Amino acid sequence: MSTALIDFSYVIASILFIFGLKRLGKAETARQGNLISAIGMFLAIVATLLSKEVVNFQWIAVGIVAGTVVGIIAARSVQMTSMPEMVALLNGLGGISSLLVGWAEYHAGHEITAFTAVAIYLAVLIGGITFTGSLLAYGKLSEKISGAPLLFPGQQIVNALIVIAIVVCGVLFAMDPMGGQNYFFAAVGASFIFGILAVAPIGGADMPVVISLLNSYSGLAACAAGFIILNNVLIVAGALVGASGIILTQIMCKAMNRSLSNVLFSGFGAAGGSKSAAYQGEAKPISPEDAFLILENASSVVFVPGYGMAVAQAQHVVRELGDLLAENGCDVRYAIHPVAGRMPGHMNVLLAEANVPYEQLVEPEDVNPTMETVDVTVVIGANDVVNPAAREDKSSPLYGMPIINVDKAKTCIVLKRSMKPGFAGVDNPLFFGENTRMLFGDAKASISSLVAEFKG
Amino acid sequence: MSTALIDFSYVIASILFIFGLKRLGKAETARQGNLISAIGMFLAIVATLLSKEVVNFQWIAVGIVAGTVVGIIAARSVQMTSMPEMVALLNGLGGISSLLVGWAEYHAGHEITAFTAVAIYLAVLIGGITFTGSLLAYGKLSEKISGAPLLFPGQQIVNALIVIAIVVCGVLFAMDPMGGQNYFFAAVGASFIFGILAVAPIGGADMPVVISLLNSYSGLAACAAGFIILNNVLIVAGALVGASGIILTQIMCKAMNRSLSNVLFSGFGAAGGSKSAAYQGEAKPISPEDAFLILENASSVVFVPGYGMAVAQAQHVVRELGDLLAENGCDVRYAIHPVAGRMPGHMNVLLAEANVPYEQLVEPEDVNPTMETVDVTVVIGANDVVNPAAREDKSSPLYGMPIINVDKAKTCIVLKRSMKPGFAGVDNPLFFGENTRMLFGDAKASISSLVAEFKG
Amino acid sequence: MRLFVPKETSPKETRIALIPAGVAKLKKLGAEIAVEAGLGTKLGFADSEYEAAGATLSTDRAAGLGSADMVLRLGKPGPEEIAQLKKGSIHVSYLDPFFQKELLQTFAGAGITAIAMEMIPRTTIAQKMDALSSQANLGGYVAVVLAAERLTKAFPMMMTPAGTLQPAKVFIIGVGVAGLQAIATAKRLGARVEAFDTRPVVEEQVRSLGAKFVKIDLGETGETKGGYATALTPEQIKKQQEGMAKVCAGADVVITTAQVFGRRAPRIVTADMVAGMRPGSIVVDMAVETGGNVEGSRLDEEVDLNGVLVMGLGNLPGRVPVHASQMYSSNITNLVEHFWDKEKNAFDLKFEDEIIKGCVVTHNGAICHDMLK
Amino acid sequence: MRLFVPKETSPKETRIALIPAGVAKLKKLGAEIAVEAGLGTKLGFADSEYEAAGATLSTDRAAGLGSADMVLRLGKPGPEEIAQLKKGSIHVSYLDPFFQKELLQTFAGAGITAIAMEMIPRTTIAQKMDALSSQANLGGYVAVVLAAERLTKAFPMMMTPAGTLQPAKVFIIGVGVAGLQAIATAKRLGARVEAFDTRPVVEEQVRSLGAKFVKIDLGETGETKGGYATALTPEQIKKQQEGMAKVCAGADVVITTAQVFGRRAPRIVTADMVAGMRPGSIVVDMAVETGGNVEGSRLDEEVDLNGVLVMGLGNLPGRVPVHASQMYSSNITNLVEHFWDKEKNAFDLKFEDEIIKGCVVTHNGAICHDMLK
Amino acid sequence: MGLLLFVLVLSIFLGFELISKVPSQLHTPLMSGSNAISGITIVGALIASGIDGQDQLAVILGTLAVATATVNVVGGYLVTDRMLGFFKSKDKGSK
Amino acid sequence: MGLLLFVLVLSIFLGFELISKVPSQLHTPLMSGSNAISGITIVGALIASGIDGQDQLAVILGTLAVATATVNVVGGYLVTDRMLGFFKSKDKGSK
Ligand SMILES: NC(=O)c1ccc[n+]([C@@H]2O[C@H](COP(=O)([O-])OP(=O)(O)OC[C@H]3O[C@@H](n4cnc5c(N)ncnc54)[C@H](OP(=O)(O)O)[C@@H]3O)[C@@H](O)[C@H]2O)c1
Ligand SMILES: NC(=O)c1ccc[n+]([C@@H]2O[C@H](COP(=O)([O-])OP(=O)(O)OC[C@H]3O[C@@H](n4cnc5c(N)ncnc54)[C@H](OP(=O)(O)O)[C@@H]3O)[C@@H](O)[C@H]2O)c1
Ligand SMILES: NC(=O)c1ccc[n+]([C@@H]2O[C@H](COP(=O)([O-])OP(=O)(O)OC[C@H]3O[C@@H](n4cnc5c(N)ncnc54)[C@H](O)[C@@H]3O)[C@@H](O)[C@H]2O)c1
Ligand SMILES: NC(=O)c1ccc[n+]([C@@H]2O[C@H](COP(=O)([O-])OP(=O)(O)OC[C@H]3O[C@@H](n4cnc5c(N)ncnc54)[C@H](O)[C@@H]3O)[C@@H](O)[C@H]2O)c1
Repeated sequence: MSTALIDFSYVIASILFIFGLKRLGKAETARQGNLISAIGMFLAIVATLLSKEVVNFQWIAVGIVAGTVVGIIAARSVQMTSMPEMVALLNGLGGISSLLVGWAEYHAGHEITAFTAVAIYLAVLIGGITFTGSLLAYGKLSEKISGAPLLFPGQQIVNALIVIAIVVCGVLFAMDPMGGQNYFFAAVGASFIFGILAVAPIGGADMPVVISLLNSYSGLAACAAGFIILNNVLIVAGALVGASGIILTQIMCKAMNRSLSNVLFSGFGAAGGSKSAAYQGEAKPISPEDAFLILENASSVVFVPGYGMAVAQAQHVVRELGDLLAENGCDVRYAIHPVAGRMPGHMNVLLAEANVPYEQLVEPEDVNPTMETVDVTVVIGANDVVNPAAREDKSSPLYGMPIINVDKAKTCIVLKRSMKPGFAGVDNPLFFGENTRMLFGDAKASISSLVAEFKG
Repeated sequence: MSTALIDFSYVIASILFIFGLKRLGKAETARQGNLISAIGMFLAIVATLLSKEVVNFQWIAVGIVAGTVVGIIAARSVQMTSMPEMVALLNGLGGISSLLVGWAEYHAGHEITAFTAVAIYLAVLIGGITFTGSLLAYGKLSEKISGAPLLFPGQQIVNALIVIAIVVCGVLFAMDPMGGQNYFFAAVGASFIFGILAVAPIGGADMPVVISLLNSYSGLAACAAGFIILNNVLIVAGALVGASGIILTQIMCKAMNRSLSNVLFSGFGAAGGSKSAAYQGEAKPISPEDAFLILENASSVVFVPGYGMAVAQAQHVVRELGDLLAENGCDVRYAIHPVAGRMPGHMNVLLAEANVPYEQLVEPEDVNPTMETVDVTVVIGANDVVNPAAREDKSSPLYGMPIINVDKAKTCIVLKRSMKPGFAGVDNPLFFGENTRMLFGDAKASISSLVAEFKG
Repeated sequence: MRLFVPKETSPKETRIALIPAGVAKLKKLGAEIAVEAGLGTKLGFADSEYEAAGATLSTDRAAGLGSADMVLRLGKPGPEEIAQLKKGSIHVSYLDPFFQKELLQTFAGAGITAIAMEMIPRTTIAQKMDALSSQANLGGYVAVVLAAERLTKAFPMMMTPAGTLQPAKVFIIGVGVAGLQAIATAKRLGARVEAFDTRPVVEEQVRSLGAKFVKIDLGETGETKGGYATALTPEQIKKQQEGMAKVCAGADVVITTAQVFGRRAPRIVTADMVAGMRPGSIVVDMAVETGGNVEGSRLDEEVDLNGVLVMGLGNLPGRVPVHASQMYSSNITNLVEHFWDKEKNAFDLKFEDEIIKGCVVTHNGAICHDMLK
Repeated sequence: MRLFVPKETSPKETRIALIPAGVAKLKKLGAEIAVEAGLGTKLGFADSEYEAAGATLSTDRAAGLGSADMVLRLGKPGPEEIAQLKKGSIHVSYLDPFFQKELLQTFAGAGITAIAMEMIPRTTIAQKMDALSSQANLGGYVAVVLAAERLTKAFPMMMTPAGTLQPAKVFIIGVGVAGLQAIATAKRLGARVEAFDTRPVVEEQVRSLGAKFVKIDLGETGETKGGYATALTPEQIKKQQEGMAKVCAGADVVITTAQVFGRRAPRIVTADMVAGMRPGSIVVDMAVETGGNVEGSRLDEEVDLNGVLVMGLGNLPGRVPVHASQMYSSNITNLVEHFWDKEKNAFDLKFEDEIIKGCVVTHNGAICHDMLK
Repeated sequence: MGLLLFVLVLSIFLGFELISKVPSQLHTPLMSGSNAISGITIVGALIASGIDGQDQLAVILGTLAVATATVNVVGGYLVTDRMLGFFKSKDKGSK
Repeated sequence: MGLLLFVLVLSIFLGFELISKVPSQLHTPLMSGSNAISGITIVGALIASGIDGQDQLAVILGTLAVATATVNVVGGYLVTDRMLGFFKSKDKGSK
């Protein structure tokens, strides 16, 4: 096959990957997207096999047959519930493959420029981290290894030392690739260790995010491999996976109400200490987009309307959001505090106007005992009636009034326009809560942005 | 400046263009986007001037100074209302510039491969079409030339002949670039003529769409020029403009309730004859996305609710959409037909529930006389009360009942689930109307998709 | 053509047949209109307003009736008044034709063309003249407001510091125009509304107002071509009653509107069912004028049956007389206008028209309507 | 501690102070409760229900009063009943303390600790015992339902084939709790609602119910720390009246709820303003019991002033007695519960508490409330 | 060549993705702004005009190309900026 | 080199644009599907393993690389497909 034809095949393969990825992100087209990207992969493989460089087929055949058999068996036998660990495992294999490609090219020993050397180094390094990191993630997820965060004293220092070592080795290696064999192997080792160290301190519950990040890394490794052999399709596909993987990771973090930097800089899952320090700090604002990700991921939501909902006349959009959440498989309730609003039954008038079914209205004493199992509470322009000071602070004028314990849910999103207090003029510690996020702005506008996110 | 540095500058310039374009598409960031893209352009120009190939500066200086002066004067002096024609003019200059680059490269007469020949041919061709097309568009818009569609008998045949000539010339030129000088100049001439012929039959009102399309073309011309001199930044920027220009054109078409193919294949603006033939054909469905584009562009909208709005319980989202339209600067009214629904005052109950202000409710006799000036009527699950047969068809059981003349507005969007008739069991010719688009589906779902489009 | 509008004779009638705005409309057609002096006084429409709109005032009722080519009124006339009418003239009013055969005979005998407002077909195009609809609509509203005024509880749900007030449960039986408006009004006031009707199409309409439809499986039921309910078999009625007794027992307010066109209203709520309701609850029988849906309801009375208040008040639309008159006036002028022949300057009895065919009950000295022969 | 709940003495009172659910709640605290036999009969609460909830029945009212450590009731007692009370006992009821100084003296003289339900502070935490709020809330609802029942028009807008019925215009003057609920109810029924109050914060609250606030520039106005309105200057009252006369003239229903804490209700709607209204329209004076906002309104009467119906019905919450009693009962039990000392098994008069400080009017033989001295 | 094709294809895809929903009042500015970008052909013009050893026609062609492209670029950016500035001040005014 | 950089940059931008709002139940399949794409490194493995004149280590490295990459690719696509198929049938079932 002529180079031009192969190039052309690679272009087509890349286009198929692009389409495939795009479609994978939408529920209706996801399966088709996967198929399209598979066709792209097939095309890329066939084109490569037909290229002039590839002349020895026996070992290729061995590798492909072995890989295919294992791949099919693994995919067939895996339980639906263990999919995430399966993905971790596969991802690790992708990483080691990139490492091997880098090694093989290094070993093949053509004249290696500094540029190629850097590429090799990166492919090996990222591949190695991906490999051991993914394996560990697999172990934690499948509970072959304890899912608990693993911490040891001086971990930060060790990590720092390894990073320094990696950088130094890299520089030395790039300056003299052929002579720098030792640096090369040192880097392989360091990457393995670093992969483990990076994942070890993270709890099992956060593994999906870690896998997604490692998946992005394995794309970057492939991309680096592409720079070694100067192959476009590798670069394109690798970069696509690398970039889209980062985005996906970010989305997943936000759905768990975590920040990406929290994940990127290790020691994250166990950083409980530093968090509580921020407790009485400032309120944490959130954007409607991020609030959407949290709600979209929730399986139980409680709305707590207050006077602000009335002022904003947000009842209709609230109902709309409630319906969308319910459609999304979420359990939705509206907790009405008896003094919410400015007249008895204020919330009832508005919610009845919006046709919220009476069955979905609950009183504080009924919802409070279940609050720990609620994923998200959405406080819509309520303030005094969700003030934890009424529960905890004996000096508060509200002390003793039963409130709705929105702060006890996994996440609490508070919609209001400012940090100003409510009718009773009392400050509200809820706003500074660890799990609280402030969605500032007019409640109607905020809710209707959330609705738009669900629709769009 | 080293080639690597120049390449790098080009990469940066391309990135700036990408960011710039993206930002230009959003109201809040548009101005900043323009600035970013201007910086990219400046960078690309400087890098080029510093490249080794460029050694003669005196004529460049002349060109740049002249161009800058003219550009500034033109930009300063143009009236706000004549912006579109200004853009047409500038676009034409861009086209001619690509043509000149192609010509110059051809004239420079290095050995020209078939590939380069094709690139030159395309640059010249597209540049030429863009040039004369844009000038004509300018003339029509500024009313220096009559805006009326210009048609002459046998136009289609002439067009076809020119296209054939262009293709034939192209093939012959590519086969023998150096000897094919005549074909080259023939192509230049043909492109000029074709540009004029393509735009002439289009009415003045459609000129913005035409300019947008020609803008996309001028991007492609730049892209072709990039292939002549094998310059990345030209290819990237040209392709970006070419592709995003097509999308923009499509958006503009949809906002006018026209199809892109209608624009792409000339003779369009005046194809009134063929349209009315389709009159009693089938109903034309529309997607929520496209309906949004129409509504977003409208400055006066009348909602006509009927029993279907009640069944769908869509009143709250309808109000929401109404509010969004109003915010968008649109005049919004709700026309209530006395027999709409299944009880007297049915629509009133629902709209009052959704807090639609009484002031926005109008009766048929008040809204009908103004119907010609309404951009869009949105029929929400109404049927009998908007049946034009009541006005026109003496044999209809509804004949004589005053209806709401939604069909007289510029565009009518009908929301219902199927083609089934309403309570009276009478078929409704409205659904087949020329300006009617059917938005099939549950009214609440459809409206709320529209709301999401506005928000997203 | 000379039109005359007499005052209503029934002391219970609070509505009137024509308001000044209607006079103006008829006047525009070219008709000559006389109204009996004092026609609208009790509703605040002074005689001077009628005059201003173009009517002549007549204090001599008999002369007015005798000289008119067309008489427009609301309630049916007594036989003595029919005798005063001009032969060949047209008389438009409610007539209750299925149960007033004698009156029809009198009309026929007097050679009067009688139009019964009840008989206007329920088609889309005839809506503007459909007084049954317009009045039933107001009746449905009034029924709920009356019930709310009498009930010892508030309708809406209120979650307050002094405990939660549960929303009142309202059960509407028979969901025609009146039933729909009753649903809408009760829903508005915040009640939890359930409704039942024998016609299956109604279910969607009930839901279109945000209320719940009570499903009772009755087997085959139907509606006539005109959209009216068909009568039920005795067995079906029993099933229905059993199913409904349960819903009634839980309701604070029951409103019945069930009618079958051309027959007496079906008896739906039995004494047993009433007995099964909570003390303090209310039953409004809107069909009381045609025989009543509720056992024990008495026309124009509010009966206390073991603590349950059974309201059999007639003429509910008459409790919002201003709006009811405005609508009836509009119906009747729309009718005149629809068939007015500008050339002849007269009401044109187009017997080929579905509406005329439907609503003219006597003509040329005979009862001419198919369903009444 | 022994609690006693006597029957209400006023013949106009339909409500009761305690329902069986309240008995059960008090019982749980450990209190001993006696109720006068027949307390809830008229509302459908049988004596047996009270017994089942844990109360003892007493047929001897005097003995009940005399032996109780705490008497819970709704209406204020006569002086003869105060004499029957045990010295040092606690008496909880409405007392109208600003205008019943003599009664307070009697209480003080008898050595009774009297708690006036009207004096419960309007703070967030005291809401559960705030009977003024709970009853005003129902009063606001009733006022609108009454007006709707009496009006000769329907409230909601209806665009029908028989013409468009314009929505009724309702104007609410004074937007406290009652006014807000009146707004909400009228809005629900589909009326076009406007409202006015002298306190500026109310504007937002009015809009939060979807109604329109009428702006009349009065210059400086205010509210007291407790959230009550301050009295207006004569000049301000005149300005206000001029502005309001215009709005009233266009209204179908005017409902006034204006109160100033501790004073007679301000006269807001003058005879002139009533005369300027359309015949057939209605004025509901909710402040009639404290002197009335409307000139010409008479307590417990519906007066026709030139075609305008001025309704001065007292005890509006008493027209939904079941819910009103449920809420009052809940308020009063919440009060007892809030200050119940489990150890001593007694009501604890914590004078350092803002609420007790606010609502106890006589103690230790003297009037002890600052505002009443 | 293969790489150039890659670049072309990727750019086109990117171009398609970049713009999705454009509010109608931005149609013209966006058109104008991207028109300015298409003035990138100036790079070609500069090279054509700046290389060594040209005859007179080449000079004319090159200079003309530079001049026209410059007008497109300079005019394009300025016009776009003016349009967008106009919107902004209008928005502010209305608030 | 310059061109490769272009390709890289454009691909990264495209990657960022391609995915925006992913419903939570698609998180895992999308991860898995893009993981399968990252198996593109198989192209490198094939070339490493298929070129002429290799010593034993090279053969081992190459074959291992091919095998692991193949598992990643084959397993990845199949697993993704299974997951997505599962959703579909569930959706249909509930309708
Ligand atoms: N129920 C009754 O009968 C009654 C009567 C009178 C008083 N009250 C008192 O009112 C209070 C009720 O508690 P609550 O939690 O409902 O209300 P709240 O404590 O008064 O708080 C309402 C909150 O809504 C926010 N808000 C206002 N407008 C908004 C808008 N357009 N969009 C978003 N947020 C908005 C305000 O914050 P921002 O300004 O920062 O937006 C405010 O903090 C209690 O203290 C109660 O005692 C009750
Ligand atoms: N006003 C009264 O008092 C009264 C009383 C009784 C009868 N009527 C009669 O009812 C008719 C009223 O006219 P109209 O235009 O309001 O209603 P209509 O002519 O009955 O048409 C309603 C349309 O709504 C559509 N629809 C139903 N459910 C829908 C949903 N969930 N989403 C979207 N579309 C939905 C239906 O089409 P699809 O099925 O294709 O969706 C239907 O064609 C008149 O003929 C009138 O005479 C009126
Ligand atoms: N074309 C139009 O615009 C228009 C306008 C108004 C009414 N209509 C139609 O006219 C028809 C009659 O309306 P109406 O309001 O005069 O009805 P109605 O007063 O004759 O009867 C009221 C309701 O009682 C129900 N009913 C009868 N027997 C019953 C039983 N045993 N149990 C329970 N329910 C029972 C009927 O089904 C009906 O819905 C309806 O179909 C309505 O849709 C049409
Ligand atoms: N904290 C809580 O939860 C809570 C609960 C209920 C009430 N409150 C507060 O208690 C206060 C009193 O409420 P209320 O319902 O008892 O009020 P109220 O019955 O004492 O007075 C009714 C209304 O009449 C108004 N008014 C007085 N003079 C007027 C005049 N000349 N013209 C027009 N309007 C006039 C007052 O401003 C008030 O709004 C309010 O501030 C209310 O917010 C607080």
